[in-house]
Amino acid sequence: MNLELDEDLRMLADSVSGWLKQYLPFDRRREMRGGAAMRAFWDEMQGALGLAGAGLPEAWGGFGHGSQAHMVVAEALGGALAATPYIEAAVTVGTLLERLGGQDELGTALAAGKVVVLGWEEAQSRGDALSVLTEATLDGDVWRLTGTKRAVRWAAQADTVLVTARTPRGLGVFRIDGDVPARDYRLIDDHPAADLLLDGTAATLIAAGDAAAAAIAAAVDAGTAAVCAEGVGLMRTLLDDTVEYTKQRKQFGQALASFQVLQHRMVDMRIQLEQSAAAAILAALRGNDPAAVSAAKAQVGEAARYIGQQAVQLHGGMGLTEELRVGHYFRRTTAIENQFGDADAHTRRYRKLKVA
Amino acid sequence: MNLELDEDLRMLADSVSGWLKQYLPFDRRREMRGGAAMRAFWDEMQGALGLAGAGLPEAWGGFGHGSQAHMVVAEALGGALAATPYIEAAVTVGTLLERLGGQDELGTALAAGKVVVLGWEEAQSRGDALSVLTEATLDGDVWRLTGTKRAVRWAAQADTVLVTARTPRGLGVFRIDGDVPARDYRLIDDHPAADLLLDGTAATLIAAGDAAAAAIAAAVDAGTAAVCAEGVGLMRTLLDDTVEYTKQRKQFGQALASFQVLQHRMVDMRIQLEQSAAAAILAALRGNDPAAVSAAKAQVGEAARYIGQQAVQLHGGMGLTEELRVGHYFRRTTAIENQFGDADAHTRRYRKLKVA
Amino acid sequence: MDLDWTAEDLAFAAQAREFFESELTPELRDAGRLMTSVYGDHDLGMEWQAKLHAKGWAAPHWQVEHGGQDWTDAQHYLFERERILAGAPPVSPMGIHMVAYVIQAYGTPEQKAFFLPRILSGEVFFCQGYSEPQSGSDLASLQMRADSDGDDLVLNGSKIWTTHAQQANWMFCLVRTTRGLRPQQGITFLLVDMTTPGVLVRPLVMTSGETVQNQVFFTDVRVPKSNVIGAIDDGWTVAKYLLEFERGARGYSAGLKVRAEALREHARTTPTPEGMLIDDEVFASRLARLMMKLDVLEVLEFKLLAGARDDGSVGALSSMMKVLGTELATEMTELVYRAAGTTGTVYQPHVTRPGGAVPNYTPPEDGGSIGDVWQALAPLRYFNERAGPIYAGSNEIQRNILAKRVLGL
Amino acid sequence: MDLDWTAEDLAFAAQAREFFESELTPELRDAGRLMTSVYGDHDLGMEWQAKLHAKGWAAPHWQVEHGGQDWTDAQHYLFERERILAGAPPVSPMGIHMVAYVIQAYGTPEQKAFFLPRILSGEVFFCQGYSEPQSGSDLASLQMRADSDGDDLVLNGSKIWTTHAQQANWMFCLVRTTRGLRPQQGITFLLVDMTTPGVLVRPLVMTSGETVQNQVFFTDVRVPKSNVIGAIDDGWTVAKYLLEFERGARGYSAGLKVRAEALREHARTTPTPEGMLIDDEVFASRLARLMMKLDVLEVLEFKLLAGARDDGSVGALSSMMKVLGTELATEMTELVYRAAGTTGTVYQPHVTRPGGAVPNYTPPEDGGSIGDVWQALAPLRYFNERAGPIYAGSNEIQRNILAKRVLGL
Repeated sequence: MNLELDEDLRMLADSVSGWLKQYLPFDRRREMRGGAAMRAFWDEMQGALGLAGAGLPEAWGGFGHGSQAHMVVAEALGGALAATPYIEAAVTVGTLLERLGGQDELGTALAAGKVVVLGWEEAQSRGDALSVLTEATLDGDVWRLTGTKRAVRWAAQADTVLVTARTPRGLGVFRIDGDVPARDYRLIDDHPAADLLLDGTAATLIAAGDAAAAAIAAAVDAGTAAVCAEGVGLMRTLLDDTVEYTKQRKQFGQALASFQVLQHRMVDMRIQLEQSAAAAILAALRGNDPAAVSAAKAQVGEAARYIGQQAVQLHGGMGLTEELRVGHYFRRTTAIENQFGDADAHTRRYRKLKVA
Repeated sequence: MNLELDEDLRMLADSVSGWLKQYLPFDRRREMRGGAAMRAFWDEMQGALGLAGAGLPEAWGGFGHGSQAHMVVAEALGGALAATPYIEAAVTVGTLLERLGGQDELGTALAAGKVVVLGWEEAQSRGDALSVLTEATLDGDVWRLTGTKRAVRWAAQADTVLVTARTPRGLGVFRIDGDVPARDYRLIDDHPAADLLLDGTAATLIAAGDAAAAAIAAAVDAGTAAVCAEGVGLMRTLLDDTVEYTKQRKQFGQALASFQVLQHRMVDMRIQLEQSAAAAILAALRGNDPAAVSAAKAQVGEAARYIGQQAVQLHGGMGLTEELRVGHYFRRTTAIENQFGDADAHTRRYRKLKVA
Repeated sequence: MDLDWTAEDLAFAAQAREFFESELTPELRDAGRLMTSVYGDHDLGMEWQAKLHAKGWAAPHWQVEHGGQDWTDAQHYLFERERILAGAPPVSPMGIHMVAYVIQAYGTPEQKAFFLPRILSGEVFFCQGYSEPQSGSDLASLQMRADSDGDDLVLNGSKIWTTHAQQANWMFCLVRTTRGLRPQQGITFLLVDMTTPGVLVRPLVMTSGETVQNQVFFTDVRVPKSNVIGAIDDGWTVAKYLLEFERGARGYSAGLKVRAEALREHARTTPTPEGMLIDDEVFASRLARLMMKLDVLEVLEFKLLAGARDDGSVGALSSMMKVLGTELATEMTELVYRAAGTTGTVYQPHVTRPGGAVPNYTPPEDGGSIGDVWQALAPLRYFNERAGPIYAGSNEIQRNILAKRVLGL
Repeated sequence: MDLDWTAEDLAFAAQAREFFESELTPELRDAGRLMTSVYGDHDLGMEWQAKLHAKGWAAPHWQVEHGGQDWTDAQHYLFERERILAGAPPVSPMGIHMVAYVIQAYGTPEQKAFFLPRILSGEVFFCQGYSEPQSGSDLASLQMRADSDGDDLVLNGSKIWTTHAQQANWMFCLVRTTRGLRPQQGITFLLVDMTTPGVLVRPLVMTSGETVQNQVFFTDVRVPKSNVIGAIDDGWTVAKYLLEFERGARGYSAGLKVRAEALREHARTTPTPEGMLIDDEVFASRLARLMMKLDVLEVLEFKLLAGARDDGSVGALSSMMKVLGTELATEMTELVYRAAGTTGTVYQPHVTRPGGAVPNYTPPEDGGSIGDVWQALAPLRYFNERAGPIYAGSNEIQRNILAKRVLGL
C-alpha cells in the first residue's frame, strides 16, 4: 500500500497547477465566456502542457499514467475553476476507447488534445449510463439514431461527437459524422453544453453489445472519478478563501474567524474536504469497482453541497454575487452534485451492489 | 382557531405538575423500581388526582376533556419522568373502548384508574397496529389465540389485558380472562412490560371487523399522540437541566454556557422543542388524521434523539451515568424513538397517504 | 384549543380568494409563480399593487387612518396565504412593509401626509439603505457619514444590498451623524430622494444572474434635515422598531406547502431509469419528511399568531421562525434541485420572472426551456434561497439572539 | 499510489488470522462480540492477554527491548484489523496502550524493570486517574493535591471516570504538587498502588447498566516519590506525550465495517409489516450510505498510516480521526437501534459481556433474550457509544484544536 503520489505525478500536479496560477488568474477566468473562448483556452493549455495525454496510453502518444493522472489533473483544474473538456474527452472518452480497443486513430487525436465527447445522458438517466432510450436502426447499411441526449458538455465545441444508443445487439457506441443536430446552451457552471436532437441522424457504429456496454459504464465511472477529484480542488479553494475571508472580515468588532461557531463550521468543512480527498483516491485507484466509485461520488456530492453552501454563508451576501470567486466556485460545486448522478443515485447503485 | 388551553385544562396541567413536583421528586423516582412499586405509585396518584378520567367520557365518570386532556397529562408526566400506565390505559384503551362503543363497564373501570392494556405490537409490526399475525380461531364457542405480542407495557401489572388478533371476520379485539401467559421484563426506560406468549389461550371476543380495525388504529394513534406530548415534557426538562448545568459548570475557566458553540447547540435544542410542542398539539387536535399523527411522531422521535443526545453531550460523562436525572430521561427519550413506530415508519405512512 | 378557522375567517378567505381569482391576469400569475427569489418583477408588481390599492388592500397591515384594514391577525395571515395559493406576486416590501411603519410611528404630520398615500399609490417607491460594504448584520458598525450643513445633511459613503435601487425613487437609510459615541449612538434614520445629485447606483450580479441588488454610492449628497425620521442621532431606536417588524413579518409554511405540492406533481412526470421519480421511495420519503415538517411549521405559525393576539408583538420567537423558515426553505430548494437532475444544471434565467436582461447572457430566440419550467427555475431558486440564512440578521446572529433572549445565556 | 497490501503484509495478516483462529475459544470470542462499549470483560480479557503474551504479541507497539515487535505501521494496522475480524476481545488499554509508553519514555531504569514485564504478564493492571469531578477535558484545572512529606507525596482528593478501578492494582494519575503557578504547571505524573490505605473505589453506574467506570477517593494516601514519572511538577509534559498516543491509537473502519456487515445480515431476517427490513429501501439506503462512508474512512486511515510512516507521528489529524470515527460509530449504533425496533427497547444487559451483576437488575433465570442477541445489545451499545464524542477530549475540544492547528485560527 502506498498513498503517496509517484514523482512523475507530483511533477504533473505541480506543472498543471503552476501553469494555471500563471495563466488563469481568476480575473481571466471570470471574463472567459462562451464555448469558443473556452475551447481556445483548452487549445492554449494543451499547447503549453500537453496534458490531454497525461493519463492516456503511450501507444496513442500519451504518458500512460492512467487514472492517477486523471485525478491529479482534474484536481488542479478544479483548484483554478478551469472550464475545460478534460474530463469529458481525455478521461471519459479516453477510457471508452481504451476499453473498446482498436480505436487508435481517435485515441491518438484525443491524446493530442482533440475534443471528442460522448453523449450518454438522457432525460431519464440521472447518471445511469446504461439507461438509454435513444434507438439505432439500420436503414440499408446506414445506422440512423433517434432520441435526445441531454446536457452533452462541449458537444458544439467538439471535433468529434460520439453517442450511445440501443441496437438490436445491445447498447452501442456511434460516431456522428455529419452536422450534429444540437441545441446548445450553457450550464450553471458556465460550461458549454447541448441537447443532441437525434431524429434519424446518420451515424457510424463503433461497437455494440455487452463489451460496448461495459466500456460505456467504465468510461462514465472514470469520468465520475475524475469529477470527484475536480471537486476536491474546488472545495480546497473554497475553504482556503473562506478561512482567509473570515480572518479579514470583522463583525461586532471581532474577526469572523474568532467566533467559535464559525471555527467549528470551517473545521467541519475541512473534515469533509479530507473525506473527499480520500474518496477521490478511492475512485481513482478502485475505478473498476462501481461501488467504490459510487461511494466516492456520494461523498463528494454531499461535501460539495456542504462546503459550497457554507463558503457562501460565511462570506455573507458577497458570497452570493459574482464579485468574489466563491460564488463562481459555488456554481460549479452545485453542478457537480447532479453531474454523473447525485448522491442518491449513487447510494442506490451501492445499495444494489452491496446491501440488497 | 385558538391555541390557548381552556381554563379547565390549564388547571389540570397545574394540578398534575404541582402534585408531581411535591410527591415525585427525582430521588423518589430514581428509587422506584419494578412494576409493583410503579403500579402502587399509579394508584396513589390516581387516588390523589383522579387523573385517569381526565380525557374520558363523562358517561364513564370521566371529565370528558378528550385528547387535549391526554396531551396535558402526558406532558406533565413526561416533565417529571413519571412511569405510569396512563398512555397505555386511559389514552390507548380509553380511545379503543370509546370507538368500539358499548364498553361502559370496562370504560368505567378505566376512568376509575384500573389498568387495562392492549397488546397490539408484534415482532414485525414496528408501530403498525394493523400488522397482526396473532390468530384467533373458534374452538367450539371459545376463541383461542395463538401468537406473540411484544413489549406489552404494564401487562403483568394490569387488571385486564386485551389483545388484537386476526379473525375470519377481520381484525378483532379480545379480552384474556384467565391467567395471561407472559414473560415479563423491564424496558430501557424502567417501565414494566411483557411478551404475551399466546398458545391456544382462551379469550373473549369484544369486537371484530372493519369497525374494530378502525378503533384499534385510532387507539394506537391516540397513544402515539400522547407519547408525543410526554416527549415534550421530557425534552423540556432535559433542556432546562442542560442550560442550568452549562451555566454552573466551568471549563478552561469559563462557564460552559459561555461557549458560542454550546449556546447555538442549546438554541437548536430549543427550536426542536418548540417544533415538538407544536407537533404534540397537531397530533392532539388532528388525531383523526393519521398523517397529522405521523408528522408529529416523526418530529418528536427525531427531536427526542437530538435533545437526548445533546443533553448527554453537554453534561459530559456525567450525562451517561445514573447520578443525574439527565441519564434517566435520556433512557426514556430513547425508548420513545422506537415506541409506537419510529420516524422512518411514520414517514412511510405519511408518504403513502400524502405523496405516493 | 382548536386548529380550525372560524366561519368568519373562512368567509374572509373566500372573499380574498375571489378577488385574486378575478383580478389576476395570466401575466400577473406568472409574475408570482416564476419568481426565483423573494423579489418579483418590478413592473408587474406595481401593476398588481395598483389593483390592490383600488380595492383598499395594498397595505392592510397599516393603521386604518392611513389606509390599512381593521383585520384580525388571522385575517392578515389568511390574506397572505390566499395570495400565495393564488400565485399572486408580492408587493415590494421596502415601502409598504417597512418604512411605512416607521413613518406611521415616528413621522411628522408632514412626512405622513406626503409619503403614506404615495407609497400606497406606487408613486413613491422605496429602497432600503442599511448594509454597507464593511457592515452587514452588525448595523451598529455602519460608517456612511452625514455631516450637518445648515438645514441639510451631506452624505458621503456607500450602501450595499439595496434591493430595487434602480427602480426606487426614494431610499430610507441609516447614516452616521455623530462619531465617537457608542456604536449604536449617533446614527440617524433618513429618507433620501434618489434623484438627488451625487447618488450613483451600481447593480450587483448575483450567482443566479439576478440583478435586483445594488451598491449605491453617495458623493456630497445633500438631504434636507426635514427628511430625518425621529431625531437626529436617534436612528437606532427607529431601526430597532423596524427590525421587529421585519423579523416577524413573514409566514413560511403556506408558500413552502405550495412548493411541496408542486414538487409532488412534477415528480409524477419526471422519468428515472426505473419509472417516475415519485416511485423512488428514497426521494418520496425525503419529500414526505419535508412536508411533515411543514405541517408542524404551520402549527408553530398558528401558535405565534395566537400569541401575537395576546400581547400585540411576536417577541423573540420571531428569530426562531426566521431560522426555521429560511432553513426549511433552503431544504426545499435543495430537494427540488435534486429532483431536477442533470437538466437542472442548464442555465436558463430567461424562463423566470423578473426575466429581463441578464448580464452576459443571451436567451434562446424561441424563449423556450430545456426540460420543464420547474427544472429551469430549480438551480436559480436554489442559489437565491441561500440568501435566506444570511439576510435580515444571519441565522448565526439569530441564534446569538435566541441564546440571550430565550435561554438567558 | 496503490491501495493494495503487499504480499508480505498479506502473509503477515494470514499469520495473525491463523493465530486468532487457533487460540480463540468460543468464550473469548463472545467476550469480543458481546461487548457494548470499548471495554471488554476483565477476566476474559486477561485470559486473552496471557495467550497473546505467550506468543509475544501482548504489546507489539512497544519498543522491542521491552517486549514489542519490530512491525511496520501496516502490520500493526493489520494485526488490529484481524483481531477485530476474528472477534477477539481487546486488551485493556490503560496499561499496555497508555502508561507503558510513558514508562518507556520517561521512566527510571528501576521503574521500567519493575512495571513493564508485569504489565505484559498482567500481574500489574493499571487504571487511569486523570479526570476529576470538576475537571473533565480541561486537565489543566485538576485539583487533587499531593503534598510533599519527606520521601512521600500525600494524596487527598478524588478522581473520576476511572475505568476498571475495581480490578486494577495500580493507577497512573495526575496530581497537583504545587499551586499558584500557571494551571499547566505544578502537576505531577504519579503511579499509585491501589492497595495503599486511604484509597476508596466507588463504582459509577452508567445509563446502560455498565459499571466499569468508577470514582476513586483518596484520603491521606502516601505514595513514595520514587513512583513519580519524570520530574515533580513536570507532569504536563508527560501527559501531553501520552495524549498524542491516545488520540492516534485507534482505527475505526475495521470494527465499524464488521458491524455494518452484521447489521446487513440481521436485516435480512428481521420482519417488518411488508417483508424483511433489508427490503425497506429507506433503511437499506441508510445502511448503504453508512457503508459508503466507512469505505472512505478506511482510505483516510490508510492515508494517515502512510503519513505516519513518513514522519513517525500521526499529527493533528488524529483529532480529525477521533471526531470522524466517534461520530460514525454513534451513527452506526443509531442505525442498529433503529433496526432493533420495539424489541430494542427491552433491557437485557445479561446478554452482554461483561455480563456480570448489574445493579438493581435481576436477569431472567433461563438467561435467554427477548428477540435476537443483536437486538438486546442494540440499546446498550447506543448508550455506551455516546461516550465516544465525550471522552479523551470531547469532540468540541477536538474541533477547537483543529481550528487552531489545522486551519490556523
